[in-house]
Amino acid sequence: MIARALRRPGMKFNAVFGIIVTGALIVLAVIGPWIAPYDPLKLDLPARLSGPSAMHLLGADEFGRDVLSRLASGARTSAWIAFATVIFALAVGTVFGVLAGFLRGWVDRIIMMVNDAFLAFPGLLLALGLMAVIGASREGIIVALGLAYMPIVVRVVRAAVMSIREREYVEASRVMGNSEIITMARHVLPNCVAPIIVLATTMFGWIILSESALSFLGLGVPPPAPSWGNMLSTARPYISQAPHLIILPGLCISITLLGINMLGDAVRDWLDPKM
Amino acid sequence: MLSVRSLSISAGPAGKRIVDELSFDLAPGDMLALVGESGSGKTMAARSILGLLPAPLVTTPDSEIRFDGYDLTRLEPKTLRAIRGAQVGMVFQEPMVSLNPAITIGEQMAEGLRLHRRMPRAEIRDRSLAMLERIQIKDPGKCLVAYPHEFSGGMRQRIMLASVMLLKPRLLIADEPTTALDTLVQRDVLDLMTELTRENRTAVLLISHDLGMVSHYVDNVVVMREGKAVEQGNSAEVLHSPRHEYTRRLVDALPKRSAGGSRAASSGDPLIEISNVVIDYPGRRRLFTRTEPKRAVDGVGLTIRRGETLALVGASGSGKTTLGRAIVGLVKPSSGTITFLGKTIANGRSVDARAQRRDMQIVFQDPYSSLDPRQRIADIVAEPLKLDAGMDGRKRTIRVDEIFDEVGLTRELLQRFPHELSGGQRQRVAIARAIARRPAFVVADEPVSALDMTVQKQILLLIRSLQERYGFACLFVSHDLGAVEQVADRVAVMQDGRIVEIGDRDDVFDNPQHPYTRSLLDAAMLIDRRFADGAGAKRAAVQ
Amino acid sequence: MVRFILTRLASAVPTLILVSVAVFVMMRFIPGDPAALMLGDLAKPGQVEAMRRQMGLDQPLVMQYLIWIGNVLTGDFGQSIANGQKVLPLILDRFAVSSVIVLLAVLVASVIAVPAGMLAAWKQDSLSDISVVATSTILLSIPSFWLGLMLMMIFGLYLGWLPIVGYVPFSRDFGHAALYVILPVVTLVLVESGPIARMARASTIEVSRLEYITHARAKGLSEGAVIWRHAFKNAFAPTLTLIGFVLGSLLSGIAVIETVFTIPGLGRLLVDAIYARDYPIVQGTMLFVAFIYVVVNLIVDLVYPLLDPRVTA
Amino acid sequence: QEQPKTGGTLKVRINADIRATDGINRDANTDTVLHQIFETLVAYRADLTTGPALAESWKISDDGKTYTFTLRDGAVFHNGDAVTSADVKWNWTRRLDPANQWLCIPLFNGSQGLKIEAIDTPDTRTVAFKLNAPNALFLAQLANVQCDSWVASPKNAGADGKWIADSAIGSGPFKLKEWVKGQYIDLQRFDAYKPLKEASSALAGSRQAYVDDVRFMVIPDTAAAETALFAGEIDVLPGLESARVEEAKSRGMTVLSTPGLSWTAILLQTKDPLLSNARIREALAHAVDINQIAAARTNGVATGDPSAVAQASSFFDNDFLKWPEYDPAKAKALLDEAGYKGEPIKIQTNTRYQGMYENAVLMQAMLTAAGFNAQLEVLDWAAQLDNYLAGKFQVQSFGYSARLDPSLMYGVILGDKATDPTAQWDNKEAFELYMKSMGTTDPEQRKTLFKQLHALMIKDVPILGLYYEPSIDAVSPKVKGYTVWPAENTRTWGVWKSE
Ligand SMILES: Nc1ncnc2c1ncn2[C@@H]1O[C@H](COP(=O)(O)OP(=O)(O)OP(=O)(O)O)[C@@H](O)[C@H]1O
Ligand SMILES: Nc1ncnc2c1ncn2[C@@H]1O[C@H](COP(=O)(O)OP(=O)(O)OP(=O)(O)O)[C@@H](O)[C@H]1O
Ligand SMILES: [Mg+2]
Ligand SMILES: [Mg+2]
Repeated sequence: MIARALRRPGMKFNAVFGIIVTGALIVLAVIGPWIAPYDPLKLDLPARLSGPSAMHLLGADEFGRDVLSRLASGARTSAWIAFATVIFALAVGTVFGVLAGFLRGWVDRIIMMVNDAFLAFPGLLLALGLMAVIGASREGIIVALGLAYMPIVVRVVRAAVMSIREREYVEASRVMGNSEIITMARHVLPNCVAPIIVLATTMFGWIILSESALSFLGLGVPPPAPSWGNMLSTARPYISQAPHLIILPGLCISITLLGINMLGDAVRDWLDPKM
Repeated sequence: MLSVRSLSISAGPAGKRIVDELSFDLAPGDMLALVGESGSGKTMAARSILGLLPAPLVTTPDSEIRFDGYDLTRLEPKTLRAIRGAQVGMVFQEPMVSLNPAITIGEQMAEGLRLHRRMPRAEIRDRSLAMLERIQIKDPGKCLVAYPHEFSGGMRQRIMLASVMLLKPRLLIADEPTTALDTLVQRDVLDLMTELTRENRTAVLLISHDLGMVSHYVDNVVVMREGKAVEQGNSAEVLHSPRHEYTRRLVDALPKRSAGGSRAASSGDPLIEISNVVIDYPGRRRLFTRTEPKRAVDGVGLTIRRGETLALVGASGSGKTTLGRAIVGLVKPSSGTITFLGKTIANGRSVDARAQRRDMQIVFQDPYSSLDPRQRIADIVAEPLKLDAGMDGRKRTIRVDEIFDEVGLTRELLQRFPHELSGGQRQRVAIARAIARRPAFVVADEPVSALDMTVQKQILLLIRSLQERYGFACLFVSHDLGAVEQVADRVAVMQDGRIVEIGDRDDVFDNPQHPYTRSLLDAAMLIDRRFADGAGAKRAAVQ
Repeated sequence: MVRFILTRLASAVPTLILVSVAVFVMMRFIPGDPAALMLGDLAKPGQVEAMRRQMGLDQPLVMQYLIWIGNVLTGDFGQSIANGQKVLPLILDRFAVSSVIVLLAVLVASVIAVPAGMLAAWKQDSLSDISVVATSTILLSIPSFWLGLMLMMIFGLYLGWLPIVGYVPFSRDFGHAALYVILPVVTLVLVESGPIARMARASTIEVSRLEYITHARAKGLSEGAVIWRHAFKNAFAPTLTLIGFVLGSLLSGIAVIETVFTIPGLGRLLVDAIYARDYPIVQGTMLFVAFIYVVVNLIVDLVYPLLDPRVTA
Repeated sequence: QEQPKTGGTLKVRINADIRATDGINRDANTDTVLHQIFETLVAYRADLTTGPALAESWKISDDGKTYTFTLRDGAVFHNGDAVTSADVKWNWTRRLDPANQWLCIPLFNGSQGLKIEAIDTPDTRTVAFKLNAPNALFLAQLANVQCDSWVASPKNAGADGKWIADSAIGSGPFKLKEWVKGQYIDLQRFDAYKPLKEASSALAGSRQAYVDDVRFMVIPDTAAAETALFAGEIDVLPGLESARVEEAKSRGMTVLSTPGLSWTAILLQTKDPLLSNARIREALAHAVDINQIAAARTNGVATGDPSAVAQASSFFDNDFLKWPEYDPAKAKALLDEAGYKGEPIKIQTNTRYQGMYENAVLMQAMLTAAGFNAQLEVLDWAAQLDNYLAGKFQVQSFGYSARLDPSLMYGVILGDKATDPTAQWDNKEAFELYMKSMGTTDPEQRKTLFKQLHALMIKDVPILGLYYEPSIDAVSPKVKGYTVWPAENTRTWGVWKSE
């Protein structure tokens, strides 16, 4: 199946590029702190706002901190937040989605009502609220973004479950005498995996984007820990003085997202039986 | 008029040949059929005539399709478009997806006339109305402004045909125009088609895998196999005395009445008793209202005896599936009782209900969708056994192997996934799963209608032989009278949720009492009776 | 029709109530207090309490909620704590600003991206398809605020062609107003074109595989007529849903773009009000945004049957 | 220098919309804008003494308890009415009514010593204030920018005595033309304005206006505001970040700066188990190089100032710079002595105010270098303020808004922590010295008192003063006659635009 998907010319490029970029992100997230030339928090006031040089390969920020080291460490932050958020949103969303889709009736109606309320609720306020309650932290962002993306998961999973529960193999399982729980666990859930994987890849990209947008509004990863979004945001006043502080994190975000989107396309096509 | 010479179609310039050196001729007013099993290249051959092959497929350079002296494979796109629709009309396989859902019927009918005949609006409208009247659509005026989804499959297929025939094309290509329809409707559509084409002396290229239909309507036939024409000639001759081994196999595969008449007609104690069962589907819930509930089964009483096969026949939508599902407990009757060995069948999700259900199994219509695509075959077949506390893993394996032999599957398939099997193999797996725990009763809901004819035959034989071995009773739901005739002991005929006739197979088939049964049988075009049985007497009469 | 609209709106009531309760509770649990913010380091003990009393914040939470929601039901969204402006007119004012930008952006994006996506689908795997897919994937990957900053840097700062900050209402001076919205609109158009083009392409490919397209060709229709008459409506229906979704989420999520270009829109109002703990504005805005979300969905549902008659409104 | 000329529009950035026009619902932006429209009796000069504004002169009775003001000759409201002593009295009656929740009531009702007992209006141009006791700060409080105790026309109030929303009939050099909420406030020169003879200095003296119109543009985002200045979309950007001075200059902007009055400080919770130990606080003081922070933060414009007396103040001399010297080794030694075992110290800060954030970052780096286990806790400003008001913090990076007299600054930080959690310095002796400084009118005597206060502070280290935020404004090169003064409020009179 993979081979078949890879045979299309666009596909192959997508997959290769996506895997390389995403792989690079993961590698950077894991070993970033070791390969970074400096501690991302180390101040070097004389080098403030300096452009690329031998000392600071990609320049230094408004405290003279090394931009390369901060980008590397930001990769870890971004990747970790996106990863944890996806897991969180998927875990919670799948449970509710499966319950709603499989049990239907009033359970479904209540879940969907709450879900709609969540969807209509701008993630921004949710983020601020949770950040304030939990304390400005990565965990706060993970929970906030997780809750913001959860309703989408609920919808996708519910739709998948609802189409799967009408399939004859689910009925076959019932006729066999399997209990509802076993039917759900053995036949419904595994078959939701494909749409969930596709959603997860796409969501990973969205979340990197949302995290950077939140950080940009000052609601994201609390400084001084670097994330690409808050690097961009704190660099804004220096847009004309030190444009590299704006351009570099933005490029990192864009390239990463491009890689993830392409990987997502590849995964989608790979799982799509019509290809 | 149409002359096809050494037509070859390949996937890409150097790709596999889908159609290989096909040649045939068609004169005005004639009807030619392309027959052959699924995937033999019938559709592609037909599409190539109008230059409508899907993306990677191309006709090879030495192919020739002459229509009225033009070589259609070498025409300018513009000239070809002038021929499409105007000279050569085409009706497609699936009525449900062949009409644009977003455009009114009137628009779609007018489109061709406007394009090729440049008629004034009023005249287009008049002609469309007249045509709709011809095809017996009630209230044609309203039909013009309606959308396709407001019509049933049969009506849509008739509308399709009407919109194509409206331009009086000289050649009509009909690609399995009736496969998705039930027998009664099927006949309507075909009759209409012959009638319309005869009027204009339109030549027809009919594509089908239904030999019964072909023998009934068509003059000449081309039998295709893997892209090649293996035999062609007068349809009566080809079908009655097939020369090629493949044609013979096709003809052989037609269902025939099993020898020895119905078994167990008298013997056997009642296994399942159904009395006065009514099943309503609740209407769809809106915020404050509900749509009307739909009555699918309306006061059915029935007894199924130990070891017998009761066939349930009837037109599409008559409630057959619903009744079958009610018996195994997938649908809850609104009223009435169903008893199994004297005990009322418990409904719902209780443990009791589950225990009871293990003695009843169901084989579904579509072998693909009834198998979990993420499970391996071995697990699928072993799954019902897991519920048996007395079975450990080893015993299960032994039993699975045993069943595999019984249903005629090789063991190397055990570790595969459903999509790695052929349709026939999948249905065997579904059957294996159903009989794994030796149930006393199996519902087979159209177990063969999704399958190829040759495979159909094997599966029907398998069901029959397994039943003989294990002695389970079977409710065989089908609208295919041929299949029913082959496997049933008794037959029940359903119409609009009611049983209108029930009796021994031979009685019902040879001496139908109810007018509905009679019309069903008439429509079924039981070709098998005419030549598969060798009942040559009737043969001449029909032609 | 009217009945359908009313029932749909009625069915959104529980959602809106849930949103209102959630916002209310959340705002009260967030540390920070509007009275304190107003006084800042000038506050002395007792003064904050007096201020709270004056704002009615000393009452029990449930009472506060009931008073607020009661007023909302009579159309009174209250007054801003910070500057005493009436909340509803303020929201409508700001909404007018945001909606001009968002509607314009979504409209332009759709007009560009839908045909591009359909064309790409029709010529699948051709050079134009590949370039449309590549462009839209790249656009999909660029954060809007970064793109905004870059455009601002190039066109505002270095080239000096366009104004960078502020906003002039269209009602006041059309030409001037247009200058101010160009950059934000272009940013949003670019960012939103990506998903719309991809969606249009995907659904057109889906449609073009269907039999009725071949049937239309078999009738002798030209390719143009096949695309326009038979493919467009059917392929556009799912895209419309996406456009509706983009519209709904943009109206609440435009805060970032409004921050970049300092546009006094609804998103900015919300963010500022959150920071200022201006409860009436936050609550009112959130309720409004949720309502808009419901209305946009309703409009999509009303338009959908026009494109796909199988779906009844 | 070139001659002033009239005409043109001056566009000034404010970072948030003003709150109201009644002087009661206020914030810094509101103060700035309203002081263009309204006038107080007396006002601050650039040297922080008080000078004439609406009152052209005043006399203090010998017992120091009666102040008699003479209103400016020819002062009229924007609606043409002459400004009378009755109008002055009307304004003060309104403000002192507790129902109106005026911020500055405590300054005048005796709760902090000073009490206005009566206001007499012997004739239309004379108004006399009778106080309970002599007070060094009475004139300063009248001029207090944040109090907005200007004189407005009684016609701003409706029949019910309530202020008419958005009404702003004042006597200042500009009148309100249009207020588009959330976007801008347009002022128009008031041509009937008769300026004082005394030369203009800060808010006092002549308020001769030259530009036809002033537009205060609401631009919340600092980066956007700078971009707008560089692109010529605004003329005046008050409160330029000092880090941005070079950039602004390099783009041809005129940058004006002067030492300021907003005290940037690190708050230490002396009730915290760890920080209640005076040795640890002393170690902290030794660990932080306030001069380096000041230099880094203000680009060398300001130097460190650990005391509550600003360099801009007339009371300042070098004695106020005494402080435990920067000596990380000594800090380490003190820590060891105090038995510090790496307990975490959390520094609360926020990103709303760039300065507070950057100070916290620098602090953390220095504390870490000196052996502290210092951590940053970045909060939302509202949340941090909540903590400030409740005293819930270990260390907080904070900034006090401008206080124009050292007594006022001491007044903010001194107090009883049990009753007032915002008090940073809980010391009876210091509090008495502060009370004394309020009641004394002789400057020399007051200076001595302040020196004693600072000496006590060095001993206690209750707070870590860093520096005074310099007042820096950037203006477009077209703007002439523009000046800055220690309190940051922008003034638009005396300014003209050249071509
Ligand atoms: N787009 C395509 N690309 C490549 N191969 C194709 C394509 N479409 C069909 N084929 C192959 O062409 C062969 C002939 O298909 P065709 O549809 O003509 O069969 P058919 O005889 O009409 O079958 P059926 O009875 O199932 O309709 C099949 O093997 C099929 O897999
Ligand atoms: N889930 C459902 N909800 C509502 N109505 C249904 C449902 N399933 C079936 N029906 C309706 O009940 C009637 C009987 O359906 P059923 O599936 O039993 O017919 P059938 O005889 O099996 O037809 P076919 O030959 O097409 O399979 C039909 O009119 C159908 O439209
Ligand atoms: Mg076919
Ligand atoms: Mg059925």
